[in-house]
Amino acid sequence: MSQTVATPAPPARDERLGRRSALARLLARPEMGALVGAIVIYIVFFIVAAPFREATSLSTVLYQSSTYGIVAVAVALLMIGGEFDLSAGVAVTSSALVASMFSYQFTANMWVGVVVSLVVALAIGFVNGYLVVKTAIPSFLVTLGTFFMLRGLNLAMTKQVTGNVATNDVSNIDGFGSAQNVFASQFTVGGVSIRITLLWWILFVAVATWVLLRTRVGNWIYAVGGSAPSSRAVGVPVNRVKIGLFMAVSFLCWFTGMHTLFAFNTVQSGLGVGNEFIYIVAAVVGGCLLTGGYGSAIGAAIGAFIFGMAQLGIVYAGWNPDWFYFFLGALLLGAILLNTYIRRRAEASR
Amino acid sequence: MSQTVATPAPPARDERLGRRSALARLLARPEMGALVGAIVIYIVFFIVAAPFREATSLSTVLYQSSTYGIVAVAVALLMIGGEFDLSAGVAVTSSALVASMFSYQFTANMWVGVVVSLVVALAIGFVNGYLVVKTAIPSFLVTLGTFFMLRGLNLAMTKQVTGNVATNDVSNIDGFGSAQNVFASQFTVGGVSIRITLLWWILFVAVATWVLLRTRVGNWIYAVGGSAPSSRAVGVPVNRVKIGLFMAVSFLCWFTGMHTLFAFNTVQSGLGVGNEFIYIVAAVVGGCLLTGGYGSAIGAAIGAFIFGMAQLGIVYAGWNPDWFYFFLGALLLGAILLNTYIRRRAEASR
Amino acid sequence: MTTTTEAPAKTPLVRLTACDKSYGNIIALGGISLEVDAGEVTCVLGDNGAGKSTLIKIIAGLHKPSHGSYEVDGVPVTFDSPREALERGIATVYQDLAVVPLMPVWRNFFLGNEVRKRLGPVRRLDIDFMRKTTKKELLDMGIDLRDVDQPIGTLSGGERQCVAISRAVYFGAKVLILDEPTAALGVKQSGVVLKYIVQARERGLGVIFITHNPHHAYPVGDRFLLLKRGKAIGYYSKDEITRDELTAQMAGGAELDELHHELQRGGKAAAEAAHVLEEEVQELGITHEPTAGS
Amino acid sequence: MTTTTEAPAKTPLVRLTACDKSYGNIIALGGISLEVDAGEVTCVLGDNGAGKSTLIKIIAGLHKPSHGSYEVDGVPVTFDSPREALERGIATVYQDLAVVPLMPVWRNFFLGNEVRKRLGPVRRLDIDFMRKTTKKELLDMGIDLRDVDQPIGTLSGGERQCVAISRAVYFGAKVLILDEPTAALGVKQSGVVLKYIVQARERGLGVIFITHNPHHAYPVGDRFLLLKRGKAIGYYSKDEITRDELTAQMAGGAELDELHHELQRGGKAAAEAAHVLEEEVQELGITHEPTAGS
Amino acid sequence: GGCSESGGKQAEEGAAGVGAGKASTARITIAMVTHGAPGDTFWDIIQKGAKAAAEKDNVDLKYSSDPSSGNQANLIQSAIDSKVDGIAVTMPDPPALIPVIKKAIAAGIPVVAINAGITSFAESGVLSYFGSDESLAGEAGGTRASEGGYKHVLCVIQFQGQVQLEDRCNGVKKTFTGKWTKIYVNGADRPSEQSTIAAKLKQDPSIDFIITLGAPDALAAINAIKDSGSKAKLGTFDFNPQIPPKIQSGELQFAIDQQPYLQGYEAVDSLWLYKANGNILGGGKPTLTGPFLVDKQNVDFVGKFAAAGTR
Ligand SMILES: Nc1ncnc2c1ncn2[C@@H]1O[C@H](COP(=O)(O)OP(=O)(O)OP(=O)(O)O)[C@@H](O)[C@H]1O
Ligand SMILES: Nc1ncnc2c1ncn2[C@@H]1O[C@H](COP(=O)(O)OP(=O)(O)OP(=O)(O)O)[C@@H](O)[C@H]1O
Ligand SMILES: [Mg+2]
Ligand SMILES: [Mg+2]
Repeated sequence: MSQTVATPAPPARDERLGRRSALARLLARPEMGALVGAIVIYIVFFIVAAPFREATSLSTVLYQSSTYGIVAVAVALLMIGGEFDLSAGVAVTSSALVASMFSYQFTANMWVGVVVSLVVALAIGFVNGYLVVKTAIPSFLVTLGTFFMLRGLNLAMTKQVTGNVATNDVSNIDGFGSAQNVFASQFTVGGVSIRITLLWWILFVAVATWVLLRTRVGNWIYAVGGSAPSSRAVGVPVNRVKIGLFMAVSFLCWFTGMHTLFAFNTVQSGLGVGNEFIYIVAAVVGGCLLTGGYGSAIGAAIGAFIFGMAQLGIVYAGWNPDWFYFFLGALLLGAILLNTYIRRRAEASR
Repeated sequence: MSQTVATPAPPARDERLGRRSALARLLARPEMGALVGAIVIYIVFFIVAAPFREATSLSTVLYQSSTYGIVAVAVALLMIGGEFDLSAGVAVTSSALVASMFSYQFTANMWVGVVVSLVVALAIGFVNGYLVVKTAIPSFLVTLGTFFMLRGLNLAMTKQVTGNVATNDVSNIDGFGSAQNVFASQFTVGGVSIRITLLWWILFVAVATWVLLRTRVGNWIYAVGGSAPSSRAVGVPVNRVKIGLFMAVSFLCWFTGMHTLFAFNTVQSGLGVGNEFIYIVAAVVGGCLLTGGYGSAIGAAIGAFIFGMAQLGIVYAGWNPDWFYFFLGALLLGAILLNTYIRRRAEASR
Repeated sequence: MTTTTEAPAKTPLVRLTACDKSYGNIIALGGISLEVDAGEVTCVLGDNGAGKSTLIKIIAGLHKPSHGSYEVDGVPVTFDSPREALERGIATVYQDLAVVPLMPVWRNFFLGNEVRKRLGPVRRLDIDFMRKTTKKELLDMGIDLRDVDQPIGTLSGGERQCVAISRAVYFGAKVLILDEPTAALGVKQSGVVLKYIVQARERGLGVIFITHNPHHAYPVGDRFLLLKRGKAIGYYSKDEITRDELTAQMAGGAELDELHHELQRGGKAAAEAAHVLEEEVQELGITHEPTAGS
Repeated sequence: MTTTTEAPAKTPLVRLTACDKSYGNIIALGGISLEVDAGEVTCVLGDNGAGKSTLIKIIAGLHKPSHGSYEVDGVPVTFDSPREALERGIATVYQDLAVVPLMPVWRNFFLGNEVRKRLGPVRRLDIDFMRKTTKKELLDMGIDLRDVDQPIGTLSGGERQCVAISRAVYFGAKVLILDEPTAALGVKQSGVVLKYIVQARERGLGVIFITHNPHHAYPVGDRFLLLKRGKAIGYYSKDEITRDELTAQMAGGAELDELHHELQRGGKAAAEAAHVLEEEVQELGITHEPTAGS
Repeated sequence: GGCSESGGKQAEEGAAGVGAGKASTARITIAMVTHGAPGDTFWDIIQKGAKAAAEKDNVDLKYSSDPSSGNQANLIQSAIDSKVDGIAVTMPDPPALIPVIKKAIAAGIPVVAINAGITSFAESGVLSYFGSDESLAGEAGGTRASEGGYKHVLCVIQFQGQVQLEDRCNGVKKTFTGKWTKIYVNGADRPSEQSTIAAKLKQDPSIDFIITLGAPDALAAINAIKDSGSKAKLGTFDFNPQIPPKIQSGELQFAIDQQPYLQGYEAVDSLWLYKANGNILGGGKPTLTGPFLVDKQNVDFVGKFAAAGTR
C-alpha cells in the first residue's frame, strides 16, 4: 500500500524488506485469525451435526450471533478506545423496558416510547462516559456501579409501574407493527427466513469499519486507546471521543433492546445480566486488545459469530448437555489458540 | 523513609520539596482511599440500621467478606502481576467437588480427598499460567476458556460420578471433623461467634502483604505487572512469576472450596459462577490497577469488606429488596468516588 | 503619537511571568519568567531534572502553572488542554515524543491534524496524501522509511524522534517548541534539525529549543535561559554571553573542574578517566580557572 | 609447547559471527560480525535505524539472531532470556531504559538483583541498604534525588537514564553494553558516563558503547563498528582510523557535504542554515573533499 | 489409614431407579428445551424423568436449556431446524416463546409444554401442559404456614426478576394470614446466601417462618437460622436427596414438590403416545403434577425415591 507514493524515484524494492506472500499479508490482519477460527468451527459442526448443514440452521445461528454482535460492534469500538462497559447487558433491557412501559402507561404511539427510550439510553451512555473522563476512575469500576444500579432500577421500576417483574404485552399499541417491521421482522430468501437484525448487523459493522479506518474520529479512537496522554498532547479531544464511544454503546444497546421488545412483545426485567460479558468476549476473540488501541469491528462480528455458532452448534450436534459448557470453553479456547497461532505464523513470515 | 540514608551530609530539607502533612502522606497509600470508603459505609449503616450495630452482625459481615476476601487476596496479587483469572469462581467449586467425590467414592479419609483436591487445584492454576505465558494470549481469554470448561466439568463429572448434580453428604467420613475444625469451625469470643475463615483471611492478607513489600518475589510481582518487557530485560523470570501467581489463586480457591465443603457437607456443581467477578471487584475497589503494577493485598481485603458490608448492610437496614442492586451499585460507586477524591486531594497536597 | 519612528513595543508571542509548578509536594519549577518573540530562538539549558521539560509543558498547555501568568500574543491564557495551544499555532516535540506506539507512522504524523476530503455530505481521510507527505517529510530528514504503515512502536528510537520533529515542524504555525530534539539523532539528522530551526526563525516563528549540546545551542540561539534545580540562574541574549561562558555555565563549570582534579589525585584508572574528562572539558571550552559569571 | 613467550590466542568475551536479524519481513541486520575483548571498548556507530539497538539486543539475550552464531568466552550460546546473559555478567543499558514506571527508583535499581538478608529461615529484602546504595550511586552521577521512593516514571528523562546507567555499571561483571547512554544527559552527567566507561575498561570489562557523538566515541573507543542500513560498512581498530575519518564516516560525510552545498545555492534562510551546518560540519572535522575510506 | 470407616460410597445402598421395558416403535427424536440453569437439581430431575421415558419409548432425547428467553427461543428454532419429531418446552416468558412455538407447530412438529406457562399454553396451540401452577403452589405454602400459626413469613428468592419465582412468593402472600416479607439472595454462592438470610433474620426478629423457593436454598436457610439464633421455622419448594433427612429431623417443616420427574416423563411419553397412537392428555386443560406436599407424615415413603435422585 505504501507503494503508491508517486515519487520519481524508481520503484525498486527496498533491500531491507524481505519477501512476504500475499496470503501471509492477509493473515496478519487483526480479524483474520478469528475468521480462520470461525471457519474451522463451522467445518467441525458441518461434519458432526447433520442439521447444521441446512441453510435454515445457518440462519438461526446468524440470528443468534446478530443479537450479540450488534452490541459487540460498539463494545469493540469502546475497547479499541481503551474502555469497558459492563452495563451494556442490562442497558439493553433498560431500553426495552422504558419503551414498553412508556407507551403502555401513557397509551402513546409505540414510536414515542421508542424515541423516549433512545433519549434515556443516550443519557445513560453519556453519564457513564462523563463519570469516566471527569473522575478518571477506570471504566471497569464506573460501569460496574451503573451495571448494578441499572439492574436494580430495571426490577424496581418495573415492579413499581406494572406490579410485576415483566412488562405488559404491547402488541396492540399503535405503531407496534411498523416498529416491529424495523426492528424485528423477517423475510424469506430462497425458502430460508432471514431476520432483519442480520441486515442491521451487517450495516453497523460496515459503518463502524468505515468510521474506524476512513475517518478522523476513527483515527482518534485508535489513538485514545493506544495512548491517551500522547493523544491529548497532540490535540485529540480525548474526553469527547470517550464519551462518544460510551454513547455509541448505548445506542446499539438501545437498538438491541428495541429488537427484544418487538420480537417478544414483553420484557422480563431480569434479562440481560451476563451478556455484557459475551459482548466483551466477542470483541476480544475477534482480535481487539483488552488494553485498547488495536482491533476491528469486523473482528468483533466474527467473534460474536464464533460464540453463537459454538453455542448452537453443540445443540445441533446433540452433544451431551451436561458437557455443554465444557465444549463451549474448549471451542473458544481452540479458536483463540488457532487465531494466535496463525497470527504468529503470519507475522514471522510476513 | 528515604531520610534514613546515613550520609554525613547535613539532614537539611531539600529545597525542592514542599511540606506535606503526615495525614496527607498516609492518605496517599493505595488502600487508604478504600479504607475511608469502608468507614463511611460502615458509619452510614451504623446510623440507619439498628441490627447492624451489634457485634454478631459485624461477625456475619466479616464472615461473608472473608469468603470473598480470601480469594480476592490472591486475585489482587495476580492483578498486580498484570493478569486476570476468570476461572477463580468455579475453581472454588471444582476443589470442593473433587475433595468430596474422591473421599466418598473411594471411601477414603477426608484428608486424602483434601490433599488430592489441592493437587488438582494447583494443576489447574499451573495450566492457566502455562497457557498464558506460553501462548501470550491475554489471560482474560485463556481463563475464560478454562472458566467455561471447569463449569462444564463440574457438572458433567458430578453427574457421571454421583448420578446427581450435587455431591453426597460426606459428614460421616473419617477425618471430616478435624478437617471441619481447620476449614469451617467457629468459636466464641465475648459472646460473639467468630468464624475461623476470618482468622485465615487475616493470615493470608498479612502473608501477601509481607511478600509484596518485603521479598524479592513481591518486587517481581509489581515489576511483571508494571512492565513485563522491562522486567524480562533486567532478568526477572517473568514466566515463573506469572505461573506462580496463577497457582496462588488456585491455592486460595482450593482453600475457599474446602471451607464451602466442610461448612455445608455437600456441594452443588453449579455454584461459584459469577464470584470471579466479585473477587476482581474487591481487588479494584481496594485500589489495584486493572492494568497491573499497582495495588495492595490489604486494599483487596478492604474491597471485599466493602462489598460484603454493602450486600448485607442493605438487608440489615431493611431497605426495599427490589432496589437491592440499585443500592449496591450506588454504594460501590460512592465508595469509589470517595476513594478517588481522597487520593486526589492527598496527592495534590502531599 | 506624532512621528516617532521608534518601533512600537513588540508584544512577545509567548510570555511567562513568575511561573511555579509543583507535582504534589515536589517543586519542579519556581518563579520562571520567559519571553519568546517572533523570529527568535530561545534556548532553555540546564542540568538533568532542572525543570526544562516541565517549563515547556506549561507553554504547550499540558500542565497549568501552579502560580504565575501566561500570555500568548499579549493576552493572558489558561489552556485546559494542548489542543487549545495547538489551535493558537504552538506545536511541540515532547521529550517522550507523544506518539501512539500501535498506530502506523502516517497516522501518528497527522494525528490531531488529519487531512480530509469531502465525499458528498461526509468527509473522509485523504489517506493517500497523508501517506505521501509522511514519507516525504521523513525523507527530508534523512529517514528513508521502509513502510509508512509500520506501527511507530517498531521504529528505532531515532526514527521515532524524527517523526515527532517533522510533525511539529510541518504543523507549527507560530511557535515551535523542541524538547531535546536531537537527543537520539545521528549527526546528519541533527544537522537537519538545526536547519529546520533556522528556517523556522526565518519564517518568523518563535522557537523554544532545549538541548544539552552547547554546539547546537549557541549557533542557533538568540536568547538563553539557564535553569538549575527549578530556578532560573541566568537569562541572556546572545550578545551578553560568549559561547565559552555559556558552555561553562551549562556544565556547571566549576564542579566539573573539581571532578577533574579529584580524578587526577586518584590511581591509574582514575587518571585515564581524568584524561578523557580533560579532553571533554577542553572541548567544552572550559578554562581551568573558575569562569567569570556574567 | 616449549618456551614461546607469545601470549595464547585470547578468546574474546563475546563473539558474533555473521548474525542476521529480521522482524517479520523487515530485515534489521544482515551478516554482522563483532568481537569484544576484555579491557576493550567497542563502539558501534551508525545512522538512525542502522540496526545498532538490534545488534546489542542480540548480545543482551533479548532477541535471538535469525542466523549466525553467538559465542561467550568461546562457547556457543543461545540465550532464551536476558536473565541468562545477565547471569554471565553481561549488563545492558537499553535505549528505552527498561524501567518499570510505577515502581520506586530504588526498586527499579535493584530489580532482578535484589539484595536480601536472612531473617531466620526466610530471606527478606534489605531495603535500607538498597535505598542508600541507590541514592549514593545516583549522587555519584551528579543526580541528587529528592526521594528514592518516587516512582521512576515521575523522574525527568535524564534522571531516568542515569538510573539505568548506574544500575548497569553497578551490576556489570564482565561485559557492559550501553545503548546511547548519553542521549538525554547533561554535560556533566555525560562526563561521568565516559569516566565510568574508562573505569570499566580498566577493571577488565568488555564494553560496547553506542553513541551518535564522535566526541564521545573516539576518545574512549578501542574498536569501531560502523553500521548502515543493517550492514557493516567498516570495522576498525583505533590505529586504523583517525578521528576525522571516523566522524566523516559516521555523518555519511559525502552526503552531509552535499546537503551543505545545496543549501548554499538556496535563498537567505537556506544560507543561514548552511552557515550553521557548515559550523557543524567543521566541528565534526569533515573536510570538504570527499574523505578517503579506510 | 486412608480409608474411612464410615459413610462414603460403601454405605450407599444400591438404589433401584425407575426402569421399564422398551417400546418397539420406530426411533424418534424429541427435543426438550427449558429455561433451566445447568447444574440445578430441579432441572436435573426433570431430565431424569425425560430420560426414563425416552429409554422406554425408544426416543432419542435432545435436551438443551438457556435461562434467557431470547436464547431459549433460538434453541427451539434450532430444534425446528433439526427437524425433530416432537418438542417439549417450558414457557417462562410466553409472549417471547409463543411465536416460535407456533412456528414449530406450523412445521408439523407436535409440541407440549411443561413446568411453566400454565396460563398461556392453550393460546400457543401446544397439545398439553404438564406442570404445577406456581401461584397455586405458593398458595398451598401460604396456607400451610398460616395453619402453623406463624405470624411473619420470609420468602427467599434466589434469582432476581423471574416470573415463576415471583408467582410462588405472591401465592404465599395471598394465602398467608400474617405479615409477608421477601428477600433476594445469590443462589450461586452458598456462604453469601446463608449470610444474607441470617442478616435478614437479625434485621427483623419477628420473622418466624421462612419459605425458600428451591431445595438447595433450604439448606442455606437452615444454617442461617442456626447462625442467627433465630427461632424461625422453615418450609421450601422443590425437593432433592438432602431434603428428606431434614424433614425427618424437624429442621424443615415441609417441602412443596411439583414432581419434576413426572413433568419430564410425561412430556416425552405424551409426545410418543401422540406419535404412536394419536393420544392427547388433558383435554385442553393443564395436567397438574403438583403441588405435592411432603412433610413428616409421608416423608419416609417419598424419601427413599429422593435418595435415588428421582424425586
Ligand atoms: N520490533 C520491530 N519490528 C519491526 N521493525 C523493527 C522493530 N524494531 C526495529 N525495527 C526496525 O529495524 C531497524 C533497526 O532498528 P534499531 O532500533 O536497531 O536501529 P538503531 O540503529 O538503534 O537506530 P537509532 O539510532 O535510531 O536508535 C529500524 O529501521 C527499525 O524500523
Ligand atoms: N509527574 C511528576 N511527578 C513528580 N515529579 C516530577 C514529575 N515530572 C517531573 N518531576 C520532577 O520534576 C523535576 C523536573 O523534571 P523535568 O522533566 O522538567 O526535568 P528536565 O529539565 O526536563 O530534565 P532532563 O534534562 O533530564 O529531561 C525532576 O526532578 C523530576 O523528578
Ligand atoms: Mg526533559
Ligand atoms: Mg537504537
